[in-house]
Amino acid sequence: MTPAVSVNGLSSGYGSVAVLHEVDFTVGHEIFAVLGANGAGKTTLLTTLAGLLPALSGSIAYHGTDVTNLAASESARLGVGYVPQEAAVFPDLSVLENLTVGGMIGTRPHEERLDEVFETFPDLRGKLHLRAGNLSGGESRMVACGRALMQDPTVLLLDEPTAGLSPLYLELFFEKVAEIHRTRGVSIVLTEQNATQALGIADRVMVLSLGVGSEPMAADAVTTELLREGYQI
Amino acid sequence: MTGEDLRPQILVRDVSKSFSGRVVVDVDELVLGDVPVEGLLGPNGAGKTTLMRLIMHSIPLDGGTVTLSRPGQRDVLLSATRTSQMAGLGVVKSTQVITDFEHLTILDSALLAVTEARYERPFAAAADRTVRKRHEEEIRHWLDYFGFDDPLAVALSGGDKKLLDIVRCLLLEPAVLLLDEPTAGLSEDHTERVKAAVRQLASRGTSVVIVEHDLDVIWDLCDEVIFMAEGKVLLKDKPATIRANPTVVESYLGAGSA
Amino acid sequence: MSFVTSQTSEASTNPETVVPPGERKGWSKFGLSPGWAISVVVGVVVVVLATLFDFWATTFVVGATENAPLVLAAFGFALLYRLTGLLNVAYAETITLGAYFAVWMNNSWGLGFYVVLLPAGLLAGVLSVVTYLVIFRFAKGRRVGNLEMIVISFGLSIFLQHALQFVFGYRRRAFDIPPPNTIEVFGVGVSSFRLLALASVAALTTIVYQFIQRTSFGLQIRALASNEGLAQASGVRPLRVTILIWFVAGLCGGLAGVFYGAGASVESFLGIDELLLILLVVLVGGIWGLLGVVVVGMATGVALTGITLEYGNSLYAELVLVVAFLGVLKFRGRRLTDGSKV
Amino acid sequence: MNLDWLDAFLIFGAFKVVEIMGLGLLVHLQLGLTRVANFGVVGFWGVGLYAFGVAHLKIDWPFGDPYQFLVCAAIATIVAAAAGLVVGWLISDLDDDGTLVGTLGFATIVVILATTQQGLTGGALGLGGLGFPYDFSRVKTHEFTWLLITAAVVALIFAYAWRVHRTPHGRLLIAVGANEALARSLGKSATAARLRMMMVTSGAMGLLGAMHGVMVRSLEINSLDVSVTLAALAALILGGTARVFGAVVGVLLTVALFDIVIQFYLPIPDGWNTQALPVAREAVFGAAIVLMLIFRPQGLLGQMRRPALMRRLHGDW
Repeated sequence: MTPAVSVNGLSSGYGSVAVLHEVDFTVGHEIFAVLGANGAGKTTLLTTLAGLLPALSGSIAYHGTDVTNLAASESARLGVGYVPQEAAVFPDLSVLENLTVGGMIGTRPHEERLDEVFETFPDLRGKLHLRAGNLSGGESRMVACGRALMQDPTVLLLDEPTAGLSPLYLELFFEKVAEIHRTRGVSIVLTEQNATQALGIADRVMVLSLGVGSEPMAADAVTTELLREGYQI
Repeated sequence: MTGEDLRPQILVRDVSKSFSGRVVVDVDELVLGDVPVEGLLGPNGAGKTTLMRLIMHSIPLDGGTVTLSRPGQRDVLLSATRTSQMAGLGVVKSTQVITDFEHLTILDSALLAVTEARYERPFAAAADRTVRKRHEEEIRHWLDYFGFDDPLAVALSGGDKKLLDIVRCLLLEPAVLLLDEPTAGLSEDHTERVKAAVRQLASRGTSVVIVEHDLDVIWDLCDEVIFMAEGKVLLKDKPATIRANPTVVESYLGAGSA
Repeated sequence: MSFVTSQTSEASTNPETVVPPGERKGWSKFGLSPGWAISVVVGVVVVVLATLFDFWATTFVVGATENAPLVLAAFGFALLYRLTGLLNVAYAETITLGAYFAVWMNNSWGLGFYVVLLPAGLLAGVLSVVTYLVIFRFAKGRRVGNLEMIVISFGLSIFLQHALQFVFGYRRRAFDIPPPNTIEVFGVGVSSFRLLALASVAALTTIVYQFIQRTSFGLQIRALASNEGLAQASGVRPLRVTILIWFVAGLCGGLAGVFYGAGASVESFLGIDELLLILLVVLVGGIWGLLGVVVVGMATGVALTGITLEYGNSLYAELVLVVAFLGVLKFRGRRLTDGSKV
Repeated sequence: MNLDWLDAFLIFGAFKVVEIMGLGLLVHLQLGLTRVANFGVVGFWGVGLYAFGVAHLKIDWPFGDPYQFLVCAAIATIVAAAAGLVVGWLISDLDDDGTLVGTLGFATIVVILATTQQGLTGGALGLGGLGFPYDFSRVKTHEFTWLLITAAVVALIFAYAWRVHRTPHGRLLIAVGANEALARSLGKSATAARLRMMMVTSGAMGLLGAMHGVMVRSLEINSLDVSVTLAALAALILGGTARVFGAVVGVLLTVALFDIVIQFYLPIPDGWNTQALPVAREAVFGAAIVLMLIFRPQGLLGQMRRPALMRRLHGDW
């Protein structure tokens, strides 16, 4: 079976300066966590995977289709949902409009998809006409995830889904991520600094350290020593 | 200048900053500069870079004060001072993103940093040589130190631009130097040179504050580390102590890792 | 690349700096919630003043009808500016072209004013899209910087102003339409034709506004304007939406041009003569969103008429308004945001 | 002086070339070095022209020429420099869009004031009575001498621009234009640098306006046309905004080509001179700006050659 995501020798960065150095990994039908401290290149990796940042070298493929340097809108149409860490909603649009933007691609009825999003995030139902820019951090993260789910993605890219969230939301969010994977059969790539939580739901893990990726390994094989080395703590 | 009391210091008091409702920095009281080199450490969103920008007043404060105190001189309220006047007071910051002046050569950049305002007036005609004569020695020293072979060319690589940024900061002879990721993207050799330069500067009385993603640089270089999380200063201690602190480890790796 | 500083090229490739709404060009608000209340209050004040005093009645009626095209032109310009961030000086020639097309169809084929109105607007819209595809999109692909983009639009504007004279002739042209009836509003006589211009402008701004607020395409436009990177990652294809917005903006500009031309005569500097006022209305009104552009545009029209009536010289009115707008721009306008990067 | 060989129109053509060259050099300092796009060049030039004309005609000076000229030209320069200061302050913390509107707005204000203040300026009718600050008895000699004097002034402007590239002032302007935030963090006041530059360049634009007033010997509202701005901008962009010689080369290829070569040496049908040619000229200038900025944004002469210059200045480093 072709892997959902395969990344080969991917280097990426801003201008001509590489932040990410020749990263390799493949993601099957699983939750794949990319761990690392700040500055390790996690956000750069996901922005490149989403097609919003051109790769300096290497390749990216989704389900065997090469998408290296394909426009982000086309990757999205191939089934890639992306939830950035910051600016993950359209602040000027209402919650409903945010979700609607996500539901513009694909053929399944809009209402059906909306109902499924409300099943996952029931809190959103009562806030449909609020301006997304006025939501709290946790709510706006739900809107962001909901928008991506409206796309009916086969691969979901989550950039630090819990950064800046209160501990209560943090637990909830990791549960939701696991639930989305389980019920929708979506392959998930998520980046996370908080290793313990991520290890709890991830199948496999890669540790990024100053732009260099470790060999991907099973989540239960990760030791604290390994992490501390990767995080330089 | 000897004794820790006589170092230039920056006092941050009740400083807060929010971006669209989210509190990014909220520091009750923080003294920077009581040891030669201090590190600012913290997970994503801790507010390190924002705090540095607030000190430089390149973004407005929501509230609070930042004061500069230098031995033998009057205190200055930095939070009421323009960014362009900071360098004159001896408060200098390196930039996080790689940035340079397009068109200007390496030597230009160095000369720009050292030129006094009176030589920069429209009709100060014969000043270029004068400026060079006054500052040639120090410019030569730092350019040679970082291995710039051809100062008459424009810096091309990201690494050269990064080093040039540091050279400009050093040439300003800062009292307080804020370094935001000074070694990101540099070779090992250059990283060592930057570290050595920082040590040398600190030993001559400059207070250095450093943010760096390569934590080995922090552990190696700093006399004290300030640990921030979610905009607040949580700990301030020796590097080894910080490194072993369960709160620090947990904030990076998650609960239960320590 | 040559004109792009290393810092801006950094920003343009770094999605983290592109995406945050605060960093985007254009204004932060597109909504109108507090705007409605203010509009209602203003409306009531206008009606009361117009009923009680002759001077105000004349000012409001003449100001609103005579300067209705300004509102429409500013509205179209604002749409484009909001989405693309480009201050397109050559928008002036979209206005001129609308007027030229209409007057040409009217003069050559004897078609009535209301018959040529829409085709002229559509043609102007198409030409607006052509300038985008041929000039601005191409220039963007060659990584031309923002300042150079403005200068390009200035050059294009000058080029069109003069090249059009070779196409449509050097002399002024006028519509060949029967003299309009005069209708009394608040005791002030207005030509039926100007009243219709006002009505059309009101209808058009409403339609376009509703199109942007209610339709799926409109949502894509707003998504792209709100957070470009995220819109693309959600599957919004920027090219289609951008072409659409250039078309709609061109349509508004072209129709405004037809009304401008019918109010006076048509010549190749018709658009550029109005541009400064349009720019000021867009930049200042834009502080309060799209509705702000409409309200400030209306207010500008009324103020122009009022000051002209009072002092007997329309140039004084323009002078006062330009100075006032520049003052507002200085103290309320958008500032350089790159100070926060160091 | 026997000037029979010289056509009077040719003198005027050459004067235009020299004048636009001067403006182009000043725009080079604004746009090429400091990256301030001035779309209201005609405003600063026009303020000088009108200040000179009004001072010359409406004030009863106790002394005659050449002192009267010198004093009035100084007034024109000072007024234009003050205008530069005000506009510079207005646009100092606005972005490129604000700069466009600010400079364009200023030019419009100048035109409006020149039109409405009829008592001073003659309004739309204009005002005659200006003259050359010397008397050689023949008009052609007068004009030719004035051309030479203006050329000398423009040569001085050139020398200044050339010098600026070699001083810390020029370095500061380039730095502010390229990266204002970084310049600030090095302790440079970007606003002060820009204001000083605007003051000097606008003052010189005003002086050129005054010199224009002497040449045409009258104030005419039609001369305050965007074509002044266009010619300076098009020439500079064609030649190369970042190079001192950019304006020189550019003006030779634009204004000199149209106003001298085509007008005098090409066999064009009668009547074209009055309508088709001026219109085509502006259209070509506009197109030149568009095409150059898309295909060769650095202009014919290319990029600023800072490393080469530094080698010449500091080759012994």
